[in-house]
Order: sequence, then structure tokens, then C-alpha cells
Amino acid sequence: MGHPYLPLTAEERAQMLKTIGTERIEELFKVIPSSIQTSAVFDLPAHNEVETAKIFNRWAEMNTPATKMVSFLGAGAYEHAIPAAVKYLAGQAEFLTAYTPYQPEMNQGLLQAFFEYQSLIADLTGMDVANASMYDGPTALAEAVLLAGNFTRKNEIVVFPGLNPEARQVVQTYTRHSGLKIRFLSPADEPGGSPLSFLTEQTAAVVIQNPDFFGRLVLTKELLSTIKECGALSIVYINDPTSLAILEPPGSLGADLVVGEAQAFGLPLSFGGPYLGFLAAKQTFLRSLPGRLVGKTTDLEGREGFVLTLQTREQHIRREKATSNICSNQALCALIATIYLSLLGPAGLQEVARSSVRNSHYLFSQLTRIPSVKAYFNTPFFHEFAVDPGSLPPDFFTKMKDRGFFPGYDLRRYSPDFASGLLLYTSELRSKEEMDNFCTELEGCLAW
Amino acid sequence: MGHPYLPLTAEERAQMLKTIGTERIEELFKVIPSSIQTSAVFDLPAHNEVETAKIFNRWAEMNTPATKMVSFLGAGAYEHAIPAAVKYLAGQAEFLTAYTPYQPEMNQGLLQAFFEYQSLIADLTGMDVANASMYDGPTALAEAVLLAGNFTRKNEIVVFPGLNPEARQVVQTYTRHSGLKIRFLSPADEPGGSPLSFLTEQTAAVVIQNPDFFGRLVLTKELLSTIKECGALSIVYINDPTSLAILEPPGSLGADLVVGEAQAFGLPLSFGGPYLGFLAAKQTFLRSLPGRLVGKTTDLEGREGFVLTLQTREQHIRREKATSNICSNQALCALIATIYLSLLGPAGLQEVARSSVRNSHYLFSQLTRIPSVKAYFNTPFFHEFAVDPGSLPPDFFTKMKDRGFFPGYDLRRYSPDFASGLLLYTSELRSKEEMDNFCTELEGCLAW
Amino acid sequence: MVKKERPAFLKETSTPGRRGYLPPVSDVPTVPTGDLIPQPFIRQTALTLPELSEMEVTRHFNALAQRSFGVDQGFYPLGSCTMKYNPKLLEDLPQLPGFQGLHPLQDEATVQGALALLHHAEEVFSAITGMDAFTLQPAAGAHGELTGLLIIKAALTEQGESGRDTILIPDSAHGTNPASAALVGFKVQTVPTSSAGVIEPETLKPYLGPNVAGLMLTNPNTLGLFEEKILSITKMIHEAGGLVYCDGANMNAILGWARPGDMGFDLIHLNLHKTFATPHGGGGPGAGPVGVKKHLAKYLPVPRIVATPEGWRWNYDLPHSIGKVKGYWGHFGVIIKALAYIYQLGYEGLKQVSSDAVLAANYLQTLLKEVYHLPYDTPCMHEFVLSGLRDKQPAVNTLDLAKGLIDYGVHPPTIYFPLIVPEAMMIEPTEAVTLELLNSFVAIMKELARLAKEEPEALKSAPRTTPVRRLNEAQAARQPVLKW
Amino acid sequence: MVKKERPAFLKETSTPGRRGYLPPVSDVPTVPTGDLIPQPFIRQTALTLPELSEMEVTRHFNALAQRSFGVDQGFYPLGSCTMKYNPKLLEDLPQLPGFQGLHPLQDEATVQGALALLHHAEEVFSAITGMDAFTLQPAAGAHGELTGLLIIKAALTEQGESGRDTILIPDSAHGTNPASAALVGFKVQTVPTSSAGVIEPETLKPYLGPNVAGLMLTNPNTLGLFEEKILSITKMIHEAGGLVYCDGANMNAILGWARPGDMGFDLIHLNLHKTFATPHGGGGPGAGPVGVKKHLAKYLPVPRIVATPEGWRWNYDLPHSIGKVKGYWGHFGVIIKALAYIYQLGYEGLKQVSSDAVLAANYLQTLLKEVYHLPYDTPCMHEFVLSGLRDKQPAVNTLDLAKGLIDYGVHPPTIYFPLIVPEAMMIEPTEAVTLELLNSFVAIMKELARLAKEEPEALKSAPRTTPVRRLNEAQAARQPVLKW
Ligand SMILES: Cc1ncc(COP(=O)(O)O)c(C=O)c1O
Ligand SMILES: Cc1ncc(COP(=O)(O)O)c(C=O)c1O
Repeated sequence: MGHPYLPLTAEERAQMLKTIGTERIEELFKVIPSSIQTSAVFDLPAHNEVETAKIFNRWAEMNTPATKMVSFLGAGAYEHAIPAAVKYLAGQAEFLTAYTPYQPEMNQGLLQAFFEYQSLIADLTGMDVANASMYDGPTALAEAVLLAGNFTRKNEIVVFPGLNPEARQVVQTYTRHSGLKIRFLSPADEPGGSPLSFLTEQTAAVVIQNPDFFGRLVLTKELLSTIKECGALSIVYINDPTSLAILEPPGSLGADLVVGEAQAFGLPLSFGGPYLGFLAAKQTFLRSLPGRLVGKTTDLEGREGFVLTLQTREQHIRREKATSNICSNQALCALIATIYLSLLGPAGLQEVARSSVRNSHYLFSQLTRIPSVKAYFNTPFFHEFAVDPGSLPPDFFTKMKDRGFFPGYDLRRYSPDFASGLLLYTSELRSKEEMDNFCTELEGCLAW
Repeated sequence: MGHPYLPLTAEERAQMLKTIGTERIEELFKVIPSSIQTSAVFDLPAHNEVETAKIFNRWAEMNTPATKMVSFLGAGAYEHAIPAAVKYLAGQAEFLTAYTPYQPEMNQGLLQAFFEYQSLIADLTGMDVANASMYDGPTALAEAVLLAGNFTRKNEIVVFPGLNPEARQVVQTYTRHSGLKIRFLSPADEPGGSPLSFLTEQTAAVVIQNPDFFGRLVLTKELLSTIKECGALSIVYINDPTSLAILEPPGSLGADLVVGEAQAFGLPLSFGGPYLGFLAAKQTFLRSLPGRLVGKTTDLEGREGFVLTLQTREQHIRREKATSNICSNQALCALIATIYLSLLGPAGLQEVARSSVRNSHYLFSQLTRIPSVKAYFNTPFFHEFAVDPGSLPPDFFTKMKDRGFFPGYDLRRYSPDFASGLLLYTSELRSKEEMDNFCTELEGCLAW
Repeated sequence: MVKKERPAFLKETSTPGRRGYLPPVSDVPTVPTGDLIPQPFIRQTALTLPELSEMEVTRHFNALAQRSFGVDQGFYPLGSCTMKYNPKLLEDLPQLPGFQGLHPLQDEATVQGALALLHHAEEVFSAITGMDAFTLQPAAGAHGELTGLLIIKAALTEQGESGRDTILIPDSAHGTNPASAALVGFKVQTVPTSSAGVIEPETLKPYLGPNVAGLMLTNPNTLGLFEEKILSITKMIHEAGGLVYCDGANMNAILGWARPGDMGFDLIHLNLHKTFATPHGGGGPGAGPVGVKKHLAKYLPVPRIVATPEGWRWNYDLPHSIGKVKGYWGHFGVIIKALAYIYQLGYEGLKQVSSDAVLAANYLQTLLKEVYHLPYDTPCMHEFVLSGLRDKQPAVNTLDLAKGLIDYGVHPPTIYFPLIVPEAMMIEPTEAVTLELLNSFVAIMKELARLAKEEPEALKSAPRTTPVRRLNEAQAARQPVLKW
Repeated sequence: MVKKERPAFLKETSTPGRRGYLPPVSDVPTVPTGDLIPQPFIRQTALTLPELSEMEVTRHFNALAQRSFGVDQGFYPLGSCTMKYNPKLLEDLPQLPGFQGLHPLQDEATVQGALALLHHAEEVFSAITGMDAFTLQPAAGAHGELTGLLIIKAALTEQGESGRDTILIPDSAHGTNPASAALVGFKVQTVPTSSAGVIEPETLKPYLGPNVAGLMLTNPNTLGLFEEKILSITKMIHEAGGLVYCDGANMNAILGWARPGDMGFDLIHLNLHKTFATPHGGGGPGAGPVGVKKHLAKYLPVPRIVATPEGWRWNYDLPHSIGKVKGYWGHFGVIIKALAYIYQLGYEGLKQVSSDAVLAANYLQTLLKEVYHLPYDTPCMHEFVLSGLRDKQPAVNTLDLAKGLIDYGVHPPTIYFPLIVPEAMMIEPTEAVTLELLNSFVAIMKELARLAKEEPEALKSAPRTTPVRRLNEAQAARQPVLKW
């Protein structure tokens, strides 16, 4: 019986074998040693579409999605409202089923979209140039760190406290064999003095997340100038770039490299992926950048057009001397971010940021009214903050879940330093009523 | 504040007013008597996308969809498996957001799709020609009846027993002022002899549903020949055209007009609409047909192309002398049916029909083993059948629903003649296990 | 890279044995179909559906999409059709399993959300139009007309006025109006439009008599003009014993500004696919709900949604009803979309819709009348009708101008309608425009006027950028080829 | 009607005050943002995003789509990329609220279905490749390579073999292989391909030494040839103290026919976006899960999914692990699609996939070698590499031939790769073909050969049917313009 994904029919196959001059398909595989062929069998039945959909639906229904809860879980992945148009526009077959536009004449649409993406990211971050995407925030940061090491030929990286732990772990993995020494400062290092005291002559770059993992605002012009004076590059990591709608862009503050996670730009939470890494830089680093770059040029009749450019940095040309090994990237996610930003516009993005900020500050004020709940930090924050709720009952998360709440990120997962911390995030999707109810339920839960 | 659906900005509006030579927008409306303007106010707040989606989600969640139940409810609307591709292919913006292709050069794609739809319907029904769609099955039948009256200039219509009650009611409404006398035979008329005995010289047409509302197979060559011999036209009504995959097409049996409901061709149940009426006919009726027709022609360079044709039948040209008043039709639904049929192909459609038949006969055999359950008819049936379960407990439907079943159509809604009848439908989606469980639960329920 | 040749027919690329979908297969004990269905019923005629893989079907319909043009592709000022933007959220909602999976005959207890929604839609349409009750059953505008005329017939019959067999219809009306009247068995009498483009009470007067069942009036009318004397007109008809039907196809001009219910109309249909942004789908499905004043409510189609202590129910017990005009309850999926659109705009937003639609039309009218002949030179509502070029060019007609537009990527306006305007071009920009778009349309229209004068051949031979050139419609009608 | 001029940039059509979306707005008591965020942090630099309505955004991205070309538009025999058909069902599944709405850091108890699915995917990939354990974390093929090389490094280091600093890579390998090795700090030594297009054990031998960490091998290799001596090769490397990595990008040739795990490979990455039909998305996202043999399992990235009495859990307690290579757990959405594809085909179907892919490639190779130069003239696997025209035409090169194809609506093959074949054209039809399609491709390729001889200018000036003609790549690189 034919299969919908296998267009060739038995007759066509026979005719093709005949043209090739072969009797049986097995002959085309006879170069494969027979011992290998014999063991290649495995057990896997076929399912029709309805059966397949049923099985996956069953898996899906075994989960409790954050989006159906009143969720305060952020900690690196941020639920925001996604305009309905995004799915329809990004899902068009011409985008979805194409590959990297190696043949520019045939794919001017994709190339222009990526060019617009680069432009939007550069504008938003205040940088000269952005590439066409990285796998995600953590890998984008790891690549930026490697870039800084290679560019400066120095061998130390200082990472400010409050880096997203996912990013921290990925940087660790990526740099393990690079010769770079990474100094991850912990929040505990802070009180002992400025993190700047850890900079040395050998410091290639300083990594600063802003807002940091705890939601804190830490990036200032002064800080970046000092780093520059110390001879190090500054790499700013942004985990929710909707913040750029109301925060001064790192480029304007003097950052050298700005990288981050742009999932917040229209990508669903989707259990952590696919997401979208972005990487923006000062012009100086242009030829050291990893990843695809789309450039504007002209055709032989003088018409404007777009091509993949500066490919001599890339693995398919430079092989082991390439700036990175990245090949397939997050093209469709970059397209989604572009559509998201086009729909939101400056007013929309500002509203998202402002509403998130207002909600988080309201929640903070209400939570810290509960006697046992203390703020962890006394620092300005964006849309996320850490509190110490005293001690949590053992089944706290289950109890709150049963009441319809995901009460944020359990900071004990971040570090044993936090005996009972909660990191709480609010997007524009939270309402006053939800937050009030949450505070009531939380207080009830804490009084065990 | 701007609105996403209102592109004009305040400044643009001002500039436009200036060009027009007007100060205020109100001036453009001043032809409207002020008393009318004053009373035009109503109370309706605006909602953003998230709010709107929430409200509609709430309405949706207040329902128990048949598709989430083990449902045996058919009775004119038939759940079948819908290939995932249908939605993506039919939902393309070029199709979705176009209107009737009045400008053929710009819309060859739509026109070709409708031409292919006409071809598929004509082929399936065995007729010479099909139009580009009607609102739904019932209205298609009503128009066919009117056509028959006009064409023959006779004034009686005989409708065989077992016509879908929705279709019956719509025919009644449409023909009330037409001068046609419609004789609806009831199943009760049958035992008294052949329905053919009701034909007279004045009979314009005979309407036969096949399979009929009770799932019965009633259409034969002999029947249609006899009708022809009586000088009447035959109109065959088909409520689930997947049946045509294994039943001899009415065209081959001699039908004059074949109409019906093609919801089964890839359209979701959707609480009854939008659905898809089809209308196919012998060549003789070509210039009497209602609705759009797409024809093949050539362009001025000899290239093949498609246009709306024979428009002189239509209301926008002939006004009160038109064959019908239909203008907007079910174009997108016809496109969906075309995609469905292309994906299913002959083998797929036959499997759908065969599985439905096998399931219904299995269910019939299992149900009629229950002592209190009796078959209503002793006639061959397709994928639906009527049984008399004895008497039903008062909360029968609720009880069965709580067990996960929609136990079919309550025939008491059809006619008080049925003291406790159930009309049960099985598609290819039902499994043996579901049917066995159903029989067990039903038996339990009946033993109250 | 759109190819010139038409994509092969599905049938032409069909190959025996290929599959595009594997449906679920019955798992009950196997019995040959022949044992279940008696031989005389079994298909003998070959089943000639195409046999294709999913990929081929996908490429086919993608190729057809590339040869089609919708609102999402560009400007579509097709007069009388209100080709506004179709918001994407609207597509999501009817696909919710709780809507899409509902069988129309489910127990009412299991569809309370759907009934609540539909009932609410009736209320919202009433509020917008100033009517008292609505039916959602009609499938499209013309179907709404049919419904409305059946109601008129029923009401008059009940009043013992069945002798009233004539419906008055202005000569500017859409073809569906007379066709619908005829379908209900009415005679049609055509009322001429005045030189000002509207119906004058004086003109109407002679038509009034004991035979008059009513008047069908489109307001604003198809010339894009508001019937200024509407209050007198509806009063006259009422006094003459008739009813007044509003063809609401042009509601996009007056949302929040005027309500037909306040103008004396007794009943109205709405075109949800026009006014309320539900996509036109290449010609449908639309929806044509009909609203009536209280005195006609009892004639509305069965069933009606009613509130009962047990929740929403279908009420069939309406002895005066005209009956059903359609299977089930109307185009549920379309109604959901329309309601979601209305919800997002609210009263203020809807009023702005009409303000902008009227503003855009007047802006275009002001600039285009410089080069095109504007037969009714007065501020318009949401659309206006040009009558060819001001500076008539014998070689070039409206059809040529329309085809010329295509080469600029603009969908032509409605042409040769209304019938009373020679060489008519009926332009309806809708509110979904930017100033830039309007200006570029004006520039193109002026360029066409220039071409008409200086290079008429360029227009006669348009379009040139499309996969086919001008098509031979006469041949299509003379030797109809309606299937492959 | 695709216009020649590029669609205006979003920025160019931006108009102050226009809105494309209204997000929800906070309803807590109003406090000016400035009171919440200290002044020094507040944006001073203007925010220059485009301001557009939903309609304009829609038309923009529709216009861009019309200027793009995917598998759904036509034949796309881009070698090494496995541009097979992307079934539509796959798009539905990741959008289920129970998948799409999951936050990656939810309590494990609330994501049991997701963990079960992921764990099952690991098992299925193991069965298909003959490996023992899988990580789903890598985002793409190159990322899988990086992961694999980190594992090799970790394993060698633990064995006290950190002196092994060199990875052997055939000269035919994809550029990601050496680049990945370098990223992990390995030296790269290139192994030449034999005249038969494969690696000969004899050639390999001299490279083996105490510095060798391992070999990265693509099998079938990028010439489309199965490494016949694979068992000897892997044995040699193992005996020399190294590990063997399989670049699994070409798995589409051997599904159900051969498993890298049975060939002596220690580890492998899969390209889900190639072999398992997940769409390429214009360049991503893909997914590059890595499978290993038992002895390497302890080095896989943290966390790993484990079964516990309380259900599925993330286990971070893996002291030998290389750590995390990516945020969270990999491309969940992509993995769902790949698994759904595999589920629909099963073992038999997957084997047929490879049979058909290999059959199609050999069919094309047989017919095309009549006019194009086939440097390795032997039956191929799922792809083959031509080296320009048989009958060389000085004026025409592979680039011209590729551009010529575009005018026939076919996406060109991969060109100038692998680097060892001059004027390479790497053709991979995949199994998603019909005989008609293959024959029409052959006819086009032969027509190009004719043109190359008789009308070379026609090819030098190709493409002509696209919105832009050949683009000046040198200028783009010399004066980079990377933003508007
Ligand atoms: C003024 C007018 N009335 C009635 C109709 C008929 O509406 P429908 O096409 O929905 O049947 C139209 C449609 O074009 C119209 O423009
Ligand atoms: C042979 C081979 N190896 C590795 C890769 C890299 O895979 P990815 O693009 O998914 O990173 C490719 C991609 O083209 C390839 O063809």
C-alpha cells in the first residue's frame, strides 16, 4: 500500500530500477556489509495520522501548561502575549519549507526578512551590527565569550553575579577546552566590594546580565566605562529583550557585544525550545562574528537585493579556522521575532514592558506585606524579583498548583545559598485580581 | 490611540479631510438626519486580542464537543477524519482573503480549483455538470426542486420517505410561495405500497435521499427508470457523499439532478456550518442551473485559462429573471472538499466508506443482540441505522454522556411515530473497543 | 517564478497506487463489503478520483494560491463588497475544539457556550442595527433577502394582505434584490433613481398602491449615497401598507452613525463577510443574519434561542415562523469571527471604522474626479461610482482600465455595476487603507488615464503581468467546458 | 504579479501613531514607570521600531513569502540537506496547548507527558541508529558535533589520554566537522579520499598515532558513497586508541538498512530537520540529537531523563557529564515533529524512505551522467556529485548552470561542495519525488547542457524570471550593508 509521504509507486520503482539496470533494490545497497544489514532491524509499527495525533494528544494532556495557570515562573523563559497574526505570517509554506537562502535570487523574501531582523536587533540594542541568529541565549553568550577571548588574545573572563544559570552552565561547557579561565562571581562575592575588583590585565571581557537573573537592574554607563578603562570588553546578556523598550540600550551605554535570548519576541514557551539567540556587536567585531550575515547589494541591473555575506568567516569556507561551527540556525524564530516587533511597534513594546514592570512592582509590594515574606535584594528591579518567604511547607508547590498557581522559580534550584527563595516574574498578562488572589493563597499556604 | 484594524492615523485623517475640503468628519455624515444620528449610540466596550480570545475560549469550554466523545450522532452531519493538510492548504491567504474571482486573470488559481471541484463532483456523482457550490445540502435540494418545477412547468413534487428533516423543512420554506405542491411521504406511507403510486401527470420531480435519513439504501436503476417512465424528473439527495465511493453513482442509475451536503468532505462539524451544498445535473439543465459555473477557455495568446461563465443565468445580469438569487456561495468549502478528495483519492475514500459500513454493521449486530433492542427496518443500510431500544430511561442521554458517549440521534425529535428510536452512525473513527464498551454501557443503562 | 502554464490538473498528475492520506481502518472482524451491501447498490462505474501523495497535493494548491489574489496581497477596492482586512485572530477562534467539534444536533445541555454566544451575537447585531430580534440562519446576503421577503410575505398574509404581490426596488439595487423577490413569488417593480443618485419621495409616490408589499432599499445605496429622504420614504411605504427592507450590505458606511432600525426599516440583513471582516474565502462562505422590528419577530425562522431555567434552548414552537431557511443554525464559524471582530472594536471602534471608510472614499473621490467622470458629484459615503474617463477615449473602456490596474498589482473595482451608470467603476477603499496606499492608487489611476490618451494599446492589451492574458469569455459561454 | 522592486522595508512604511497590536495593559493602581525604575536606567535613546497596522505587516510578510521558495513550491534537490517533504500534521502537534504552553522550569510532576515523550524519542533514536543512549539537547547538526567532540574529549581525558589532541577528518567532510573540532580545541588532520570516493584503510593508516583522538566520518559520505570499509576503519581507529564519530547528516540513505551503531561508531548526531522531515524554516531551527554507545553514556550532557517511582525526573547528578550545551532540553517543538514523522512510517516505512531516496538518486545519476561528468562512477546512495558538464564549455560553469535551473522553477543543487570535486553539483532528490518529476528534472538538466553549448549567454544571464537578477556578492562583502 502506498504511503502519503512516499510518492513513488511500485510501478515507478520497477521502471526506475530498470533504467538503472538493476533488478532489485537490494543491489543498490550491496556495498553495505551484510552483517551490518542483518542487524539493522528494529521494532517500530506504523501509525496513521489519526492514531499518531491521538498518541501525541495523550502526551500533551498529561501536562499542566503554565499558560493555563496563573504563573509567575520566568527565570529565563518569559510568557508574553503573542499576537494571533504571528503564526499565520511565519507559518507560510514559502518560509517554513525553505532552507538557508544559498540561492539569493530565489529567496529574496527570506533574505530581506533576515536583513530586517538584523536591523531591528541592532536598533534595539543600540549596536552597529547583529547577526541572523544563534541557537539560543546561552549559546550566543558562549560564542560571544569565545569571540572576546580570540579577539583580545587574553585568557580571563569575569562574569558578574546574577547570570542565568542555564547560560552559566553552557558557557562553562563551551569554554572548558578553550584556555579561557571563567570567573563566575556569585551574589555572595558582591558584598565584599565591587565585582570590578576581580578584573586583571588578563581579563578579556566582563559579562553582565541586565536585568540580571534576579530581575535586578545593574547596567550603567559608569560601569561599562570602568570596564573599558580596565582594558576589557563588555558583553551584556539580555534574557528578555522586551526590557529594551524602556531601558537604555547597552549600545548607548558603551557595550561591545550584546547577546541574549529573544524568546520573549513572539515565541511560545514550548518547554524550552526552539528559542532564539541574538548577537549584536560594535563594527570592530564584524569579521569575527559567528553565524550568518545578510547584506544588501545590487543585481546586475542595479536593483537592490540581498545575499548571505562575509561567508569567509564561516565553517563551510574556512573550516577549522572559521569563527564558529554554526550552520543551521534559528531562521524561522528570527522571522517570528521580526513579525512580533513589526506588530508591536514602539508603543506596543513599551506597553508590554511597562505593564510587566507595573505588575511586578505591585506584586512585590503586596507580597512583602505578608509578615514572613522578605525581599532578598534592595535593588531596583524590572519584571522579576526574589523574595524569601520564610520557610516553605514541603508540598508548597503542589498546594499552590492545586489552587491554580505556579508560584515562581524555587531559588533552591539556583543555589543552596537560598534556603527558601522564590523568584517571581510578572508579564503584561497578569491581572491585579490574579495577583491579589495569589497573595492571599500564598499567605494561607505559608501559615502551615 | 491607534487600533490594529484601523490603519489611518489622526494626522492622515486630518490631511485627508483637508484635501477633501472639509474640517470635521461629521460634515461627511451630515446627509444623515440628525435625529437618526442621535439615536445611533449603543453600548459595547472594546477588548484587546487577549481579552477577546479569553472570552471566546470561555464560551468554547462551556461545550462538550462530539469529537471528544465516543459519538454515534450523525443524522445529517457526519464526523470523518480530516487530514491535517487540509487546513494548511485551504487556509492560504490568497484563497482565504479573495472574493469571487470576477477578474479571472488575477485569480486563475481559485478558478482552477473551482473547476477541479466541479469536475470531481460531476465524476463522483456520474453527472455531466456540477456547479461551484450551494449554501448547504438543504438549500441545494430546495433549489433543485424549484428548478424542476420551472423546467417541467408541472406543479407537484413527490418526496420519498426518509428525507433528512432539515432538508424537508427548508424545501417547505423555499417552495411555500412557488405554486409547487410538495408531497412528503412518511415512512408510514410505505407499507401501503410503493411510493411510486403517488406520482401523477403533474409530478415534476421525485426526490429520493440515498442512503436515506435512516441509513437505508433505496436507490436503484429500476426505480429511476420507472420515475422517468412516469414523465417525472428524479432528484437524488445525498447527505454523505463518501458513500459514493462504494455505491453506484446516481448518474449511472439515470438520475436527472443530484444534490446534497458535502460537509463530510473535510469540513468540521462546527455546530452545523458553514457546510457545503453541491448540485450536479445532466447537461439538459445547464442553462437552468443556479449558482456559479467556472468554464475553461483560452486567453488571447491561446493559453488555457478559466472564467466564470454562463453568467446570464445569474442575478447580477438577469435580476428577477435569474435562475436563482445566490451570489456569495461556499467557495472555500468547495476548495476544502477538493483538497480532501485529492488527498483521499479513490483508495482512501473507499476505505472511509468501507470502514464506516463495517463499523455500522458490527454495531448493528452487537446492539441487536441486546434483548430489548430491535431493528426498526429490515432494509440494507449504509453507515447509519435505526433501532428501537425498547424504552429509554428519562435521563438516558445524560447518563450516556457521563460515560463518554453520544448515543446517536433521538428519533423522537424526528417524529412522534418513534416512541423511543435511536439513529446511530459510525464513521471510520470508531473502534471495535469503543463500540463494545458502548453496547455494554447501553445495555446497563436500559436495564433501569 | 510563477509559471505561465496552468498547473496540471489533479487528474493529469494522478498515478495509480499513490496515496495522499491513510484514513483509520475499521478493526471489527472482517466481512467483505459485498456481504453487507447488496450487489445492486455497489459501485460498478469506475471511481476516478486523482491519486496523489500529500506533497503533490500540497504543491498543487500552493501553485494555485500563487495564482490568486486576496486582500492580504494588496489593495482590493471592489465596490459593494467591502474588502476590508481580515484580522488573523478571527481564524483561530472557530478552530477551538469546543466550537469546531460540536455536532449541530447535540443535546442543548452540551452546547450552552455555543448557544450563549449565538444569542449574544443576536443581541449585538440588534444593538448595531437598531432592530429588535435577529436570526442567524441565512448563509449570505442574498439568503438574508430571501428570508426577509418570506417574512414580509408571511406578515402580509397574516394581515389578510396577500394581494400585495409587488416589491419595489430601485434601479440601482444589487441583482440579488429582484432575484430574491422573484424567488418568493413577488413581482418586481423598478423605481428610478433621481439625478441626485437617490430615491425621491415624489418619484416613489406613483408606485404606491394596494399591490405594494414593500420596498427593498440599500442604504447607503450602491452609488455610495445615503438616502437622505429615508424617513419620508419609509413613512410613505408604511402608510401605503407596505414594509421596508434594508439591504444592509453597505453598513460599513454607517456603523455607530446611523441605525436602519431608526430610519423606519422593518427588517434588514447584514453581510458579516463585508461589514464584520470575516474573510470572503474566494466567494464564500459569508453569513447574512436578518434583523427585524418587534412586530415581525414572530415570523423569524425556527428555531429561536430562548433562555429557560435549565439554560439556553432551541424553541421550535413558533407557529407564525416562516420555517427553516437553512440546515441547522447558520454559519456558526462565520458568526464567531464576526462577533470577535466586533468585540475588538466596540462601539467607538466601529464608529471609527465607518468614519475612516467614508473618509477614504471621499478622499479618493475628490482626487479621482479630476480625471474620471463622477456622475453624482456630491460627498459620498463609503464608496462612489465613476463613469469612465472625464476625457472620454473612444478606444478605451472601463474594462480596459480595470485590466490596466491589474498590472499595477491592484485589484480592479467593481465594474459595470450599478447598471444605471454607464462604464461604471465602483470604488470602495474600506477603512483598511493608509494614506500612502490611497495616494499610490490615485497615481496609478491617473497614469491609466494618461495611457488611455497616449498609449491606448497598452491598456487594450492589459494585463501583461498575469499568468494568463485577457480571456475569451464569449468562447467559454458558447462552448461551455465545465469539467476536465 | 510578483513585483520586481523589493517590498519597502518595514521602517520605510512606518507611520507615527499606527498600531499593529494592542497588548494587555496592567490594571494595577497607576504609578509612573519613572517611579519604579530609576532614571539612569530609563531609555533616553529613541526607540525606532516600525509603526504599522496588522494589515500592513500581513501584506509585507506575504510579499516576502511570494519572493521565497520552499519544498512546498517545487523540487529542491539541495545535496546534503535532505529537502524532503514536510508533512502538515507535524505542524499541528507542537502547537497543542499541553506542549506549547509548558515552561521549561515547571515542576517535573506537571510535565510527565513531555518527559515521557522525550524519553521515548531517545529510545526511538537509539533503535534507529543502533546506539545505547541519546541526548536531545543539541540545536542542530553542528551543535551535535560539538557535543560529540566534547564527549570524546571528556572520555579521553578520563582515560588519561588527554595528549590525544587530533581529530582526523576526510577531505570530503562538511565544514562543520573541522570547525566543531577546532571549537573543542582539537587539531584537525585531513584524510584524503581515494579515487573511489571513500576512505581506504591503507590511506588512513599513516595518520594513526598516539596523538589521534578520533575520526569524524560521514557515512554515507558527502559524495553519496557508503564507506565500504567502514568495519575495518572503525576497528583501526579503536585499535589506535581513538573514538569514531558519525556525522549522521546522511542517515536518509540507510534507515532500516544499516545502523551506525553496528558499524563500530561510538557516537553520532542526527539532523532531525533532514532525515526526519521537520521543516528547515529558512535555515532553522533544526535539531541535532547525539547518540552514544554505552561506554560514553556517562558523558552525555546534563540533565538526563530518568524513571523514578514518582515518575519521570531530570537527573543532574552526573559527575562525568560534559555539562550543558544549550539552555533547557533541546528543541522540544522540533523533536515532537520528528517523532510524529517516525511514528507514521514505522520501521518498514523508514526503510522504504531510504530505498526510495537511494533509488531516486541512482536514477538521476544514471540519466545525468550521459551529459554531466560523474567523477565517481559507481552506484550512489541518496545523493551524488557531478563535476560540471561532460562536454566542458569554457564559457559556462556550475554557477551558471545552477542559475539556469532557477528559471525552470527548480531549486539548484548544492554547488561547489564537496570541495574536492571541481565544479561540484551535489544532487539529493530525497524520496519525495515522482517519476514524472525526476524525468522533468533530467529533461531540464539536458536542456541546460544544450544551452551551455549553443547559447551560453542564456545561462550566463540567468536567472531572468526572478525578482532580482544575479546579485553582486563581491560588493556585499567589500562594503557590507547589514542594516537599513
Ligand atoms: C448591495 C448588495 N446586496 C446584496 C448582496 C448579496 O450578498 P451575498 O453575496 O452575501 O449574497 C451584495 C453582494 O455583493 C451586495 O453588494
Ligand atoms: C554532512 C553534514 N554535516 C553537518 C551538517 C551541519 O548540520 P546543521 O546545519 O544542522 O548544523 C550538515 C548541514 O548541512 C551536513 O550536510
